[in-house]
This record gives sequence, structure tokens and C-alpha cells, in this order.
Amino acid sequence: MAEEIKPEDLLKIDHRPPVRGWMNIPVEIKPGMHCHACEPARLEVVDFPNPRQWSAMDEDWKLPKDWKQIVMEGFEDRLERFRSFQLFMDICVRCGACADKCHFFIGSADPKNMPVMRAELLRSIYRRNFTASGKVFGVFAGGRDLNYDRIKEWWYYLYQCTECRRCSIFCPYGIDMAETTIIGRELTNLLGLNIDWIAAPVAFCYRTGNHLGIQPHAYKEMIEFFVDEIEDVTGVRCDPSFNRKGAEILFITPSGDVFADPGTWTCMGYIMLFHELGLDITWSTYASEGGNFGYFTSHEMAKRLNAKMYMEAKRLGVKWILGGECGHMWRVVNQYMDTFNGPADHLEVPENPLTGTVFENAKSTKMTHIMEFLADTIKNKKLKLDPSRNDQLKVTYHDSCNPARGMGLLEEPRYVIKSVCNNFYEMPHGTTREQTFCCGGGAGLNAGEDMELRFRGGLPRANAVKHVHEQYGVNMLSCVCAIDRAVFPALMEYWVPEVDVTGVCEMVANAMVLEGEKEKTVDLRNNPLPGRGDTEDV
Amino acid sequence: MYDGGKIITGVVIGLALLTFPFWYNLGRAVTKADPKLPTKEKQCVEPKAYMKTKHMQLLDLWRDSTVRAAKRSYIGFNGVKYDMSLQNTCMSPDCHSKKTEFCDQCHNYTAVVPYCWDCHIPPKEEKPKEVKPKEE
Amino acid sequence: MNIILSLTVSFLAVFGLVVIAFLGVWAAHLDVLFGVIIPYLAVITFFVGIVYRVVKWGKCPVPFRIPSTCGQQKTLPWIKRTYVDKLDNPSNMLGVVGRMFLEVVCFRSLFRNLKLQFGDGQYVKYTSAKWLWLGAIVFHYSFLIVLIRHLRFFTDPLPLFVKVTENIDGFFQIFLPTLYQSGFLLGAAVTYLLLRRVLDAKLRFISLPADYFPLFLILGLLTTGILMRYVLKTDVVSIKELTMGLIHFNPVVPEGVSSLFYIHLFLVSVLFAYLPFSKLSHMAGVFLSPTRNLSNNNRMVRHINPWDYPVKVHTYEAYEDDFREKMRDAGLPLDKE
Amino acid sequence: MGVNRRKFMKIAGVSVLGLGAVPAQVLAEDGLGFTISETLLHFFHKPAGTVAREALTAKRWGMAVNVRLLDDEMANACMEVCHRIHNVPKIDNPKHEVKWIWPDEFKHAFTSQEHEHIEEGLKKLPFLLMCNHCVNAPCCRVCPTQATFKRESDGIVLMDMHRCIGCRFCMAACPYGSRSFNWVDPRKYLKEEDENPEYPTRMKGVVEKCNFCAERLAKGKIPACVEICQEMAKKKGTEPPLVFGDVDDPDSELRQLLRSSYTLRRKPELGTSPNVFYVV
Repeated sequence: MAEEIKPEDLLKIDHRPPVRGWMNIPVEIKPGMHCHACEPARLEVVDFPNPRQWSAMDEDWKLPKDWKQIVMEGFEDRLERFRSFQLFMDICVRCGACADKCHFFIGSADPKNMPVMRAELLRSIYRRNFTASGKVFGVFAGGRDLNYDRIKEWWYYLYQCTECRRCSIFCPYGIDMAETTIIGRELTNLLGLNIDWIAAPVAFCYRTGNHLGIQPHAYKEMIEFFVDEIEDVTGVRCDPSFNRKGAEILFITPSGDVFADPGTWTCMGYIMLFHELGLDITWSTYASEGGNFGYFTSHEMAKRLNAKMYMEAKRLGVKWILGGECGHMWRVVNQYMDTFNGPADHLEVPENPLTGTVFENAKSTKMTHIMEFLADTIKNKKLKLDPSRNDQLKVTYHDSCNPARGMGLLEEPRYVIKSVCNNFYEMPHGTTREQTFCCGGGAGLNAGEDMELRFRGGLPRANAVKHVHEQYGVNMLSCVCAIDRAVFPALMEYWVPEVDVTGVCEMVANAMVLEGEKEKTVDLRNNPLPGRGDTEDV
Repeated sequence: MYDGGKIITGVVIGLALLTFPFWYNLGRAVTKADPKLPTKEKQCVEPKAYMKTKHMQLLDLWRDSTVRAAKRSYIGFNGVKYDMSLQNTCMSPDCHSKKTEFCDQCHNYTAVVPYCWDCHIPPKEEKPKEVKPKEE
Repeated sequence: MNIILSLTVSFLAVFGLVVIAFLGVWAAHLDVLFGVIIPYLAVITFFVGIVYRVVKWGKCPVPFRIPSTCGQQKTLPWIKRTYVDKLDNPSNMLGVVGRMFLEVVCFRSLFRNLKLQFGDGQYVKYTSAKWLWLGAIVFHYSFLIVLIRHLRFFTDPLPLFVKVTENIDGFFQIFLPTLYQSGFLLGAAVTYLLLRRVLDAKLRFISLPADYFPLFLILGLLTTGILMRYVLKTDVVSIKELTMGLIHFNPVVPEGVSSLFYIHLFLVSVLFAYLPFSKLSHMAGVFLSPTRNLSNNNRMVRHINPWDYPVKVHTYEAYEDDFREKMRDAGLPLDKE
Repeated sequence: MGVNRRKFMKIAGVSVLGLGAVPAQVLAEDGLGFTISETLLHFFHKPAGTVAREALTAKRWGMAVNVRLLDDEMANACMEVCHRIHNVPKIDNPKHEVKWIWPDEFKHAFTSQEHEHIEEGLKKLPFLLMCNHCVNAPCCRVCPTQATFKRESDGIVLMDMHRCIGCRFCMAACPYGSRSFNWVDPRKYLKEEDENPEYPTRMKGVVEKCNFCAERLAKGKIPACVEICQEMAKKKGTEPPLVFGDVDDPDSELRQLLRSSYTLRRKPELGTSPNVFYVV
């Protein structure tokens, strides 16, 4: 649908909100701007309430009879359990600093997409029902009664937030819209209101171990297919192991990398890397998912899905866990995993077997990011690299929201990229590092049916890419996030068709000089390498 | 309470700062302004209520008139003519001959530090009573 | 609630307060009510309210450690971390203290503010926008200075810091009584904060009566204060007798205090009583924000969730049961044959 | 003025502002003045009061110094009386020196007219120097706060000490070095018993200079230096060396002197048009 809207038409955006007050503007659920409602089967797998067939475009969403009570009790319960939620409901002064920071507001100009406004949708109900002034003065104290339309409004706008936290860094009180969205989504899930693009991966992940529902044998086959591909390109045969007890390291990466381009090439990169370094490492078909769509559902679901990591590490008796390139996986690993499912006393503090470096920063969680691991390995010259093999690329780097604002992984990937590429260009200030823009499809919104929302939300990021493309001829957008790799190809195709998308490990693999490799003429994508093969130099 | 130690410490510090005036004044005697009126002169240039709140503006007016416009005669509300001069009229020996017993009383009480006396010479008084709050 | 209604409601509320105080003192001679009872009640409400509010926040646990990281994390020793990184992404208590100091004292996050420029509609651009930061800084600090200056009515003798503050504030020695810059800066800042709410379409959209009311209230305070000091004049000695009586818990209501003062005092009382129950409680809340006051050391030190509970998980055994045949066929190792 | 002015203001204010003035007046509480307009007047420095009947007035005050009649004793007496009544401190450190009127040699007073064959007598005569109260006073032009200004009524260049911020632009602008800066607190150099209680002192950090005894003129007295010279000349039986009068009045004693004698002004080429004349 959105593909039919021309970019220049999509750019006709007027950021001036209407003069009319927002409190009584009814929600208008627009096609292309939301994801499909969740299928009942998904909810049944994980025992979630109110499974039924419904659609957002329906008048009746088939809520449970006592939905108001459920919401109110859920609201109160979360106010008591989360200081963040209670505080964020109380202290916002509506200074507006966050207003124009949200990529969805920038791209859609829907005033309720201003982070402050999205939170006000919950806050107004909070004030009316849980504060004295709201109970007495009602609308004059900024309070609104909960009604059917408000629930629809919540659902529509809470699933138009990618929990990227960009607003939170500009807030003078650190009010984090992501936190409000997470808890708001918990409330919608109490009524069986979710989107299928989240509910389905959750259900899959719960049973098969990964979001895509890849069963163990298929998972192994896919990896082995990559092994063949690698052999074709390099002449080297890698030998990854699965569910192997007694391995030193367990490797966990988002399943998206196993499933679709350009993630697959990144995945090949991992395989080559582990082979070349000779790591005692195993893949798991059970903990075959680093990502955690449960985190886009509720804290509890996040914990349920996350539990697999430590459980599998314990079962296999590994010493530590290495994590692949993923965005929200790393927010969960960095800020939640140890609290959810720790302490991981059965593991040891990660130590790079090649360099002897002990990753002190992961001494409790015992899980290290592949960029940290790679940066250390490259710094200690344990990898033979030929950056000129990437000379056909002019690379820019997209800081994924979660590693940037929920972790602080900024320099490691840059160091790795600069070690394997000769042409690296930063996007403009204000769109990178902690101020990075979301890809527009995070937090479970990278579905096919909400393309307009994704194109609008991805506009600021695409714009920055366009800038470096025009300025420096950048033709490759690199990132360390599987959702990015899933979202960006379509986004680039729409806004900056000349730019392709890659994971960092793919570039590392291409630059790597493998022991016993044949003379390489193509890269992992079967594109001719510069100065080699029979095509002209780029 | 969670993080109780830190929160209570914070609250205590906050309350201690906010209640500063209460505990600062604890045990201090209540002072009072007690300006002594001149014995000889019975009437000021303007009524008492006016002078009480607006003397500084009158003096400001006086200084502008005398210094800048060469107008030095002021006709008081009772029709009497006065020389507009802080030192020679207000603070003359016949009127407010003691700054410490008049000006300083209210000024010290309300912590007002007028800069008049940076230049203008107050009337001579017996030394021991001198309590001149000189601000830098 | 639209802009006109919001502005009207909040303006009328403040105007109503002024009228109540004026009539109460001028017509009904309720000097004791407005000079003693209401101020005491307001101060009690303020203290009880703010403690209640903080305790309420304190009773809520912080289940997860979720700082917003705004700089490079602490990882490999050779990866350079600037002071900015250490403060914006603290890895220890010292960093958190520094971050909170910058946040509370320098409004660090607002300083980061940018303004969206959609230009010709082709490019999204951000330009530096420090005006909100400046307005906020001027507002808060001049308010603080005004408060400190008012201690001259509540202390005897004057503490040194009050004298120093007054001297700095009246440094230019212009006008008589000496003009205090803070009052006028505060006025300018409040006006700016009010105008941006009215003139910026986005701000207009998000603003509620609760946003305009405190601004009008402070404007009312300022106006009455400035009128008393510079224009209509009032008997400061009597006022200090009243205020010192309050402080010594020995209230007196002197003669000759103008109704203007009572209006001023009433507005202050309302502000104090209103503070803990409104967005103004950000004064205390800013210290408790979990995205700012926690260090990003989750992978080093385990954070405990006090209400953690066991959840239903899909174990490996169940998984193997589901896929045993397929796994065996694929040559994957099995726990149970 | 006084009550009448305020009554007028009250009536005018009430009628102009209509109902709005009623609460304002009530708020003023004492009911004695409609103070908003009063304050406005005050803000724009509208003067109150009148010129006293006994005051000496002129269009343009000026002075002639007949150096031939002046001796060191008289010159020192002028300086002494002026500095005493104006509370000018005596500071020995020449860097911190403050002076309103002082004698100096011809070569310093008239630098451009000095040459090696100058009349011997002239060389030793005390030239009394002070502020020239120039018609085109450069000091007034440069003052950023109008602390130094030329009084419109009589042309005296005056200092408003309340306004002086000590920037010393005026000192740089004055071609005659007539201005002194208070580098130190002058009160430290004034003995309490020597202070003239009728005149203020200055504070540290302001500029000061001769004011042609404006405070004495207001009371009908001529400048102190002129007065003391007259007394001393009378005792000696000579003509007074200092003549004070209205430059604008053709019949004044000063104008008669200027008509009959050859006079010099300091640095006339600068176009400041001094109002102090020297009879040589």
C-alpha cells in the first residue's frame, strides 16, 4: 500500500498540530499505519488472556466483559511495581523537549506521536483515576475517563512506538517513553490486544526456540547451507557444531540472521570467524534466538523467553556466552537478563581464549557482545585482515537504538568497521551515537502491513543516509541489529535506492584472509571483489 | 521503601535546607525595630505613613532635583519650605540627630543596607553606640 | 481542552485567588486567616505533601536497572572514554553522582536539546536549540535567588549567604530601592515559558491548564512582589514582624500591612500547597528517575528485582520432547534417546 | 509642590485610569498618593521642588583668574578652603591624589603657549587650575551614565555621584586633567573632626572635580575660592584676583573685566570653550 505512495508525496508533512485540544479527538485507525491484530492461536501457546479473532478495523474488539476493571487493576499494580512508571506519570512538565525527537512524529506529524502526547494518553487516565486532583477537577486537572475509544487509542499509539528511547535522552527528568510503552503494552496484553507480528514470534520462540519458528533440524540445515556457500566463495570448509556439551562458548544470535538476506551473510561471517579463530564454540537449536519479542509484550514474557539462554548454557556446560549482532537483544541482555534469570553462577567470566583478555564488564552476566570480542581480537592482531577487499564499499554506520541508548556500544563497532574497511563515513551529528534515529521498525513493528508507518518512521534515518550518500557516495549502510537488517532494505529501497545494507560481521568476513583459502574473486554475496575477477575496478 | 537509605538521606537534607529559617532562628531573641523620633522637630516634610514606606523615593527625588535641576527647595505637605538635603535637613541636629536610633533601627531590622552612608556623613554620635553595619 | 479554554481557566483561577485574598483582607478584614492560618496550613501541606510524595515513590521498587546511556560504555580498557562518556554513561557511583549533579544543577539533558527543521520538506535537519535550556536555567536560578533573598524576612540577623546574594543581585545599584535583577529575569523567563506554550503549535497542543496555572501563579507573585517593592510600597517593618512571628511560632498581625502583601502571601501559600500535588513535584522527582540515577553496570553487578517471581518457561526437555525425531534424524545430540 | 502635586496626580490618575485605579489606590493603603504615576514621574527623573529665592543664578557661570594679583598664599588658601568644605581628602601619594583646585606653573597650564623667552614674572606666578566648565565639555559627551552633565540652567559641569560607575572615560576625555579618581576610600584620609558635615564625601571608585560650588550658589553664596580671595585682597587692599559671574550677562563684573583685560583660555584650539579665563 505504502509502496504506492511516492516518496515525494509522503514528504508532504505539516508538523503543526490542530488548534483543537487533543483530549476528545477520537482515534482514527489508519491502514498502513498499524500492524495486524494478533491471532488467537498465538496467545494460546503462551497462555495469554482473551484469545479470539479480531481486527483493528472492527468496531468491536471483543474485549472481555470486565475490561475496565482489568485495566484499572493492571494499571494500579504496575504503578506499585515500577517506580519508573509512577514517577513518569507524576513529574512530566510537558516542556516539549521530546516533542520533535520522535521519528514517528517527524515522519507522520501525528501529534499524538509526540512522546509526551503518547504518554499523556496513559497519564490522563492515571490522573482521572489515581490522583486526588484528577478525581475532583477531572478534565481541568488533565484527567480523562477510560472508555472504549481510549483503549483503541492506546493500542494504536503504543504500537506506533519502537521503544527506541531517543526521547528519553532529551527529557530533563529522563522520562523514558519506552518504559511507558512497555508497561502500556502490558496493559493492552491483559485484554488480549497485541499485534500478530509480535505475538507470532513470541509463540514461535516459546516453542521452537526462535521467532521464526525454525525447527531444530531446519536450523542445522540452514547453517550447513551457509557452510557450503562459504566453501564456494573461499574454498574453506567450516564445521560449526550444534547443542554440543562441553564447548567453551555458547553462541546466540537473532534467528533473523539465519533466515533472510542480508542477515544470512552476517551469519556466514560468524561461521567463518569462529572457524578461522578456532574457537571452541557451539550453536544451539534450543536457544536459537537472541532477540526477545517477549520484551515487546510484557516484562514477564521477556523473562520467559530470555530464560532459555542461561538454561541452555547451563545444560551444555559452557563457560560463557557470546552474543551476535542484535539490537533489543542487547538491551535485554545488558539491562534485564541477569535480573530476570541470573545469577549465572554456572558460568565463568568471559575470557577471550586467543588474547587472554578478560571481559570484566560482563563479569556478572557472563555474556559478551561479538563487537567487544572482535574489537579485542583485532586489536591484538589475531585476525589477518585485508581491508582492500571491501574497497568497493563506502560504508556508514547506523547505531542501533538499544545498543546505543541501553548499553553504550558506540566505539567497538566503529573500531571493527574501520579495521576492515578503508572508506568509512559518519552520518551527520545528531543522528548518530546516543542520538541515533530508529530504523522505524523496531519493537515488533517491522511487519509488511504497516509499510507506511515504517517508511514514515524511517524517514529521519533514511534522510541521514541520503545525506552521506550524496556527500560521500556512501553505498553501504552497516548496522549491528537483526531488525535493522530486516527493516532497512525496504526503507533504503524506498528512500535511498542506491544504498545497500550489511551487518558488520559480513564485512569482517569479507576482509578476513582465511588460512588455506583459495583466491577469492567474489564476496559472500557473490559480487566481484575490486581488482579481482573479471569485472573492472570500482 | 526501596533505596530507603538514600531516599531518606535525600529527604532529610532537602527538609533541612527548606526548613532553614525555622531552625536558624531557634533560640534567637525576637528583635524589634524601635526608631526614636526627634524631640525638637514634631513634623516631617510629609505625613508619617507616607515617609514610612516611601522615604527612599522621596530622597531619590530630592537628590535628582538638587543635583541635576538645581532645585533645592521643597514645600512640605504642611506648606513649610525645606532645603532638600539628607545631611542638612533630615539629619540636622534639630531633627534626626542620631542615625543609630532612627535609620538603623528599621534598616537593620529588615536587613536593608542603603548606600546613602557610603558618601553622606551621618551625624556625630557618642562612639560606644556605633553599630554601623558596613557592607562590602 | 483547547488553548483558549486552558488559558482562561488557569488565568481565572489565579485571578480568583487574587480576588479572594483582596476581598478577604480589604473587605472582610480576615488578616489572621490570610496572614497566619493559611500560610501555616500551606507550609504544613507542602512539607507533608512532599514527604508523602517522595515516600510514595520510594515505596515503588526499581525492578530493573534501566539507565539511558548517552555515551560509550565501559568495556575494553583501551577503548577511550571521555569525561562526557563517564558522566553520560556512568559505570559507577561517582559517575552517577556527577550525572545527577549535571542534570539537577546544569540541566544537562535540556542542554542537549535540538530543534527539528523540516526545511523544504526534503531534508530532516536538527539545529541547536538552547533557548529552552536558557529559559529554564534563568527561571530556576532567579527563582532560587528570589527565595534566598526573601530569607531577609525570615532571619534575624541575616546570614552571610543572604547578604552576599542580595549584594550580587543588586550589583548595579540602579533605581531605588535597588533593582534586583533576579526578579526581572524571573519575569522574563516566566514570560518566555508562557509565550512558547502559546506560540509554538506543538507546545500549544500538549499544554494543559496545569501547565498554565503555575506560570500565571508565579506571574501573579512576581507582579505583586514588584509592585510592593518598587511601586505601591508597603510597610516592610510590619511585614517582618508578621513573618518573624510566623517563624517563631508566635504569630502577630501588625497594623498597616497592605492588602497587596496579603495577596502576595496568599499566592505563595497556594504555590506551596499546590507543589507536591502537581507536576511541580519534579523538584523532588528528578532525583529519583531510574533512567538517570543508576549506573550502567548491569553486566558487572547483578540488580535484584524485589518482586521477581518464577515464570513458566519452555524447558529444553519439553523442547526435545517436541522435536526428538527430527533432531535425531538431523544428527543433533539428544539428552534422552 | 508637595501635597498639591500629589493631589493633582491622584485626581488625574483616577480620571485617566478610571476604575482600574480604585484598587490600586486601595492597595496603596495610606491613601496619600496615587503612586503609580508618581513613580513613573520619578522614574523619568522629573524634579520636585523649586529654586530658592536667595539662590544665585546665571545663564552661564564663568570665572576670571587675574594671575598678576594672585600670590602663593592666596592660591593655597583657595585650595585649602575648597578641599576642606568639599571633604576632599589630602592624600600624599601623587598617584592617588584628589584635587578640585590647585596652583601650577604657566608652562603646565599653557603648554602650547610656553616658550624659552617667556616673561620671567609669568613663570613664577601661581596659575589656579580647576574644572573649566567648558561650553562643549567632552567629559559630558563620553559619560555612559550621564553622571557628569552640563547643567542646563547655568552651564556648570556637574557630577552626579549617585550615578558614577567609575569608568573614567571622563578623565580620559578632559584635556585639562581637572578630574581625580578615588583610587582609595577617601574617608580613610579625612579626619573625622575635619569633615564638613554639611557636604558628603565620596566613595572609592568614583571621579570628582570642582563643581563651582553649586551647593553654595543655591544658598546665595559665591564660590568659596572667590570668597576667600576677596577677603584676603581686601585685607591687602588690592583688587580681588578671582572674579565670578555670568558670561552671558554683558553687564556682569566678569564681562567688564573680560572687556578691559587681555585674557587667555587653556587649550582654546580644542574647541571646548572653557569658562575659566586667565588675565595675564
